[in-house]
Amino acid sequence: MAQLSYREAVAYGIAQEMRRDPKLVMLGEDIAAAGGVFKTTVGLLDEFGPDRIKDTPISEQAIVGAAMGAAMTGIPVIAELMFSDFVAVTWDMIANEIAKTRYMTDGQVALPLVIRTANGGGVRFGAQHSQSVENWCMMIPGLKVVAPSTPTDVIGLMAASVRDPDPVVFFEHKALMAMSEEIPDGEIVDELGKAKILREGTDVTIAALAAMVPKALEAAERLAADGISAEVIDVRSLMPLDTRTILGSVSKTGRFYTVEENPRVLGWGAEVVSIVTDEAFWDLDGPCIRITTPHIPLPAAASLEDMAIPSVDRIYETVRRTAGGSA
Amino acid sequence: MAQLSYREAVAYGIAQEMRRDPKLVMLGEDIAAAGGVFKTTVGLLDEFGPDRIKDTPISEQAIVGAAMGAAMTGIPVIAELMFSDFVAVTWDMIANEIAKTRYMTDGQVALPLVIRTANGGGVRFGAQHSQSVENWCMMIPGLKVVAPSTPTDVIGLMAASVRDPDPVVFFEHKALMAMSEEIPDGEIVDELGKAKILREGTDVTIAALAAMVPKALEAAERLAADGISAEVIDVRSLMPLDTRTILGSVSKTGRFYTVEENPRVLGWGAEVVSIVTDEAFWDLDGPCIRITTPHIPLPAAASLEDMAIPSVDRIYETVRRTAGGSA
Amino acid sequence: MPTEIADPRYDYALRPPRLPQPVDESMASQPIDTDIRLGMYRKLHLLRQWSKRAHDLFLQNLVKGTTHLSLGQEAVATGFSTAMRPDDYTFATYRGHAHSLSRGMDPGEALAELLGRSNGVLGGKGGSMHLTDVEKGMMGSYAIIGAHLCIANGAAWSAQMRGTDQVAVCFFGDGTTNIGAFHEALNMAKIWSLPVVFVCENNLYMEYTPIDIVTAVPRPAADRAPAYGLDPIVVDGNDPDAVYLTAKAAIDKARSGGGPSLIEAQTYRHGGHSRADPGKYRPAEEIEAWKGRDPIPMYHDRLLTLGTPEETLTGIEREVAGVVDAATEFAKSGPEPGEAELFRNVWADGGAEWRN
Amino acid sequence: MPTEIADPRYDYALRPPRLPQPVDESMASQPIDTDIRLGMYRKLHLLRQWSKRAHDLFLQNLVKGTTHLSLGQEAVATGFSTAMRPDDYTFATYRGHAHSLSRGMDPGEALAELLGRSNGVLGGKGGSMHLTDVEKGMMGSYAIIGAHLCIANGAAWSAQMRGTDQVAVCFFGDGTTNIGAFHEALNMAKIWSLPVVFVCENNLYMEYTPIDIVTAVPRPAADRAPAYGLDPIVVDGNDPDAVYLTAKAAIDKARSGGGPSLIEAQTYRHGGHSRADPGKYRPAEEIEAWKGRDPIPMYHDRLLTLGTPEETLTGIEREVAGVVDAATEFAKSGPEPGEAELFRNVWADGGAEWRN
Ligand SMILES: Cc1ncc(C[n+]2csc(CCOP(=O)(O)OP(=O)(O)O)c2C)c(N)n1
Ligand SMILES: Cc1ncc(C[n+]2csc(CCOP(=O)(O)OP(=O)(O)O)c2C)c(N)n1
Ligand SMILES: [Mg+2]
Ligand SMILES: [Mg+2]
Repeated sequence: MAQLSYREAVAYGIAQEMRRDPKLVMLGEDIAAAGGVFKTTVGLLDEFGPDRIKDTPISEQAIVGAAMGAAMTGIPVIAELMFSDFVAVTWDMIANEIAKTRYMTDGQVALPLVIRTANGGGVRFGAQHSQSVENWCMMIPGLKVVAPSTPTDVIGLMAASVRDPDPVVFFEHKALMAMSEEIPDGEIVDELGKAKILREGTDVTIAALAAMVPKALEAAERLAADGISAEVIDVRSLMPLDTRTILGSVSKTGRFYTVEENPRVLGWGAEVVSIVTDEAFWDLDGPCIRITTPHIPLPAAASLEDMAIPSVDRIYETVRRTAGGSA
Repeated sequence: MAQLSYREAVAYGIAQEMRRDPKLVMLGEDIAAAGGVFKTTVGLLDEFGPDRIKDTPISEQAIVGAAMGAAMTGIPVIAELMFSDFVAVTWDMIANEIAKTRYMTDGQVALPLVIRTANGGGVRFGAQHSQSVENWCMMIPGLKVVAPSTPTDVIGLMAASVRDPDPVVFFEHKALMAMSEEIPDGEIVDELGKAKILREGTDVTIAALAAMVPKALEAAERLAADGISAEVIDVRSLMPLDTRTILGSVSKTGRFYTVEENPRVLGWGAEVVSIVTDEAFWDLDGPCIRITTPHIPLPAAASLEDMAIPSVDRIYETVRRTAGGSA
Repeated sequence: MPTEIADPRYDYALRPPRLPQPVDESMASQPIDTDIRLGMYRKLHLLRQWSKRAHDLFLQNLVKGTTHLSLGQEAVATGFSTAMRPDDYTFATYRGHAHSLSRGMDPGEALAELLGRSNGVLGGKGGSMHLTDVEKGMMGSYAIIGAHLCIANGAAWSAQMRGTDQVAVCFFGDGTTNIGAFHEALNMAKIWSLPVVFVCENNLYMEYTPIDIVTAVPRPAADRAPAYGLDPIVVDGNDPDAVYLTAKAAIDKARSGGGPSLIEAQTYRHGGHSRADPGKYRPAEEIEAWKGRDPIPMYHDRLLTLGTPEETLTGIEREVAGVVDAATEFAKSGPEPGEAELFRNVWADGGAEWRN
Repeated sequence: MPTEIADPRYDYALRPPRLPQPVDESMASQPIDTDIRLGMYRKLHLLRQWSKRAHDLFLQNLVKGTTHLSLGQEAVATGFSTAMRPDDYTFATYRGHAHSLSRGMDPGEALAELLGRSNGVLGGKGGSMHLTDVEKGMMGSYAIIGAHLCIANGAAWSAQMRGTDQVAVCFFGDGTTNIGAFHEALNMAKIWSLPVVFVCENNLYMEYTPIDIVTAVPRPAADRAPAYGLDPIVVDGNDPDAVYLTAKAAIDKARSGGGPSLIEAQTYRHGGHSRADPGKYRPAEEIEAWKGRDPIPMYHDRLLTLGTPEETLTGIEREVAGVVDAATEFAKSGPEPGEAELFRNVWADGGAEWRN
């Protein structure tokens, strides 16, 4: 057992996979000598050398394109995009090429690649360096999407993503980098498409992702003190989506909440809520409620950012106010 | 009154605005001499000359960037992106710059610009030239999004978009180009953010967009013959979203359907359904149902594309099957 | 609206024609094996006859959607594919039929794909703009400008890592040199010394717009080469021998670790940009002059001059005609794909499930 | 994991240093008005002292988020802004403080923005990376590499259409020359002959990576200029006079219809890339050498040599110190923005409503 931060878990998870598969390579800006701007790739250059850990120019299209071309010719690749906002600069490569090529070629082309990127806010970087863009990727058929909330999940889901034969967008959350926990010994391998019930409850179901997960758990703790028993689900994988776990929980509690960092309109919760209200309609005791960042660009000032992103207080109060009847 | 095709209505609507505002300019690939690949800009070069109708290189970032820079310095601009799939190539410019700049600068920068683009399938162009990407744009705070379904709406919404001081993404649908109707004389100016009830009904509400609108209407006709009275709403504007019209209709019918061409996951209907089930929960007589393209890239073959995109049959049968009880 | 104004700023057909270079007669004396030359003659014919057939089928409304033919540009695909090793990689654009066939894609499966049939090389799912045959080294046709230059880099990088000496050859048009991905790809190829050959088929037009109107330098590719530390290389794209020799030099260089090349092949498309385009924005004199530089009759003459009997050439033409007829039959007889195909191969597990 | 290996392929600090050019002494004799020179001296100091204060406030944990200082690079902003007309346009990157102040942005409002206060120039909503002051011609600081080159084109195009003779000047780093948008912007600027001046501040590093490792040509901007039909122009970015003269020439050319320029200003940042970076990936000798080419003492000496009395310079320094102190007070005293600001100005109607 070792104590590892989320930040360290990224390099740990990558190293585990690079040791396993000598073909696996990684490329990105400032990832080698500098160890990444979030220090998530520290040590990898030393262990795996400059041919497997490659610094690139500021050329996101070339980076992701190179990952695609290598992957389709037998080299599995991890590509880093420094901030998830930069997904936009190479969106054509991701949404139009990588996501569609297997289907368009009726299976001729396999794309075993992972696009890792630092997602989310809470660090006062402003509208162009703080976005939560998991919903951008979730909406594109052909992409898998994961967003771990703990160091152990980082390692396990990294392994699952690297080993998955399909392209995966892997969201590391900037606000979780310092979070630390004991991780198990030995190889850690998780599974895509599996949500996790982190806290059992009977009154309401709260589904959260990445940095919203610890907040949901804290809110659940406070709700418990008020006699509201909240089941908290870490969604973890937006694509594939573990609807079974979510629907199962809702059929038990009858009340469903999402906690989303992405801006409100067409956040990942919109899909989940649509599925829940379609398929668990008769189990619901009231409307599903999405607790999200408002539909605005993210502001830089600390006071504003803290108001924008769902807080423990907001989660607690929203559930308290609306689930009162069922408590 | 003149008979005008959807295709012709685009040029007609642009010309109306260019006559009104001598500052308004347009740029894009092959829009001038060639009149656009969809012939939606025919005649504009002749009337307004090469300084106002500008052919560009294949440089979508430069095109949209130039539109932004001109708009922020007092020149309203219409930028054409030939196919809406190419939105991806300049997504950074649209999602990260244009959408956020007014907010980030606390209102210092105004961006009166319209990005026009040919959206949607039904023309056997395959996965990279047939996408419905209205949901991509709808999810970005700071963008307005419209998608007209008739020639008259094309003209009126074009005027509204050009006159709007905020950036608007204007989706012209490829499959509707040949559709033709009588248009009223004189200036045609519509309003953003207004849905239209195209057919009144009492049993179910069907919300549709762009090329799905005529299909929804035809399905409603067939449902009527079966005794199911369907109210058909043309959503027209995804942002701002006319939730009042939709909620009003659902509170009357108790049954809600969307007909969407975008792939299923996080299609625009996910947002609308989430709102409806939240705010009209107690009015609903059953789950909301989204009739969408499956969550796959769009295939090229005619037989496959026809299966993928919602058809009149599919709409009719889905509503028939699920709304039976309330008929 | 006012009638058209005859102004070359408006009406590109009124601009001065851009005429082809004369044939470089010295090419005839280049030491190229007769077998190779006859192979190239056959390829030229295959690409030409197949494309004409595709056009016929379009006119018969059997090809839906869009098609982008390479009529007139066949010498580029012919010369390059002949210089490539079977395990080398080709990356092409939507105008990728010639490149696909030249790498050995089955003409019937290619045609069936255009017809949207399930016996198409992509089961009908990709269509005309996406022909791909990984087994033949045809790594795809890409329909959005720019991306595939970056992807070709990746294949070259992979070959470098795997130590296979494979080379990636990436074809694109003159208009493509103005997109951002071109710049990123060329820079990365050079700094990583990738075994990739970038081939700009300069046919003077990006769709309906003359390339010089939208490009800051006269030679869209060659004049950019130094910006990536590369030599400017221009070749007569209508001369199979010239293309073959230039291709061979660049591919050999890449294979032996010498890094990337950027080649501008000057050529012309006989028809319009895509199916419905009559190509009227081009000066008539220009079209005529370039049709006069058609690579096929030129090469026919060269082969005769070099001593190939006429009947050998006629034999090749007839054989190809048979292949194209058979391909047509194969394509027309294919069934339309159905629901099984629709949900096939979104994911590696063969299906389209995205939830449990 | 193994300990670090001392290999210059890995550890960039072990590479040979890239040293600055010696000062071009002939600049002292260039006919530049003393007023202009003194104005530049004041600007240098303002940018320097203000930035140092921003750094102090960061160390005091009052500046949250990130900041990118221009310490060492002040001569570029100084020379250009001095050559610009008040109604000309500036476009800058996240490293935009110097450019903002040099165009006349209020130092207090700029600092308040870094502190996330509602008296910030953007009400606290933009932050350090987005300083903008449209009234002063400071058209924005852009935090994602590349886009603003295209946007600057648009402003130049607009000036061309409006016939105002305004010029847009667009600043960016060496690393930015490798992104696609750079290529698209330069090409479009040239073909439309836009009144725009592109200024690459080549400080030898893109974040933590030496520029030459990731760039196919030695001079990232200058060696690309011919690819856009432009002349390669290189200027000593640490000499305010040299920058001013080069800027003036390019701006005059643009203003008089001569089209765009691309200028590479060679400079160096004294500190790290952004707030937390100690800049250790650079050879110590290199840092020392460039600190020895600090534009401020050099310019101080030049002004003395040219006859400005020491006390004039000291007076300027003191006056600027007062400005920076006042700015600090102003910034610190600003309230934190609240809910009203949060929902303000998403749309032109002043609000954030997206539904009825
Ligand atoms: C990013 C992008 N923009 C625009 C298009 C539309 N388009 C298709 S082909 C073409 C012209 C390409 O010209 P060129 O590169 O010269 O190739 P050619 O067609 O002449 O072979 C354009 C603009 C596209 N496919 N992708
Ligand atoms: C598209 C994009 N990729 C990566 C980054 C992250 N990033 C910010 S600054 C920077 C380095 C820029 O280097 P340069 O252009 O030389 O400017 P400098 O910081 O030296 O002024 C990088 C990679 C970004 N902001 N945008
Ligand atoms: Mg061309
Ligand atoms: Mg730099």
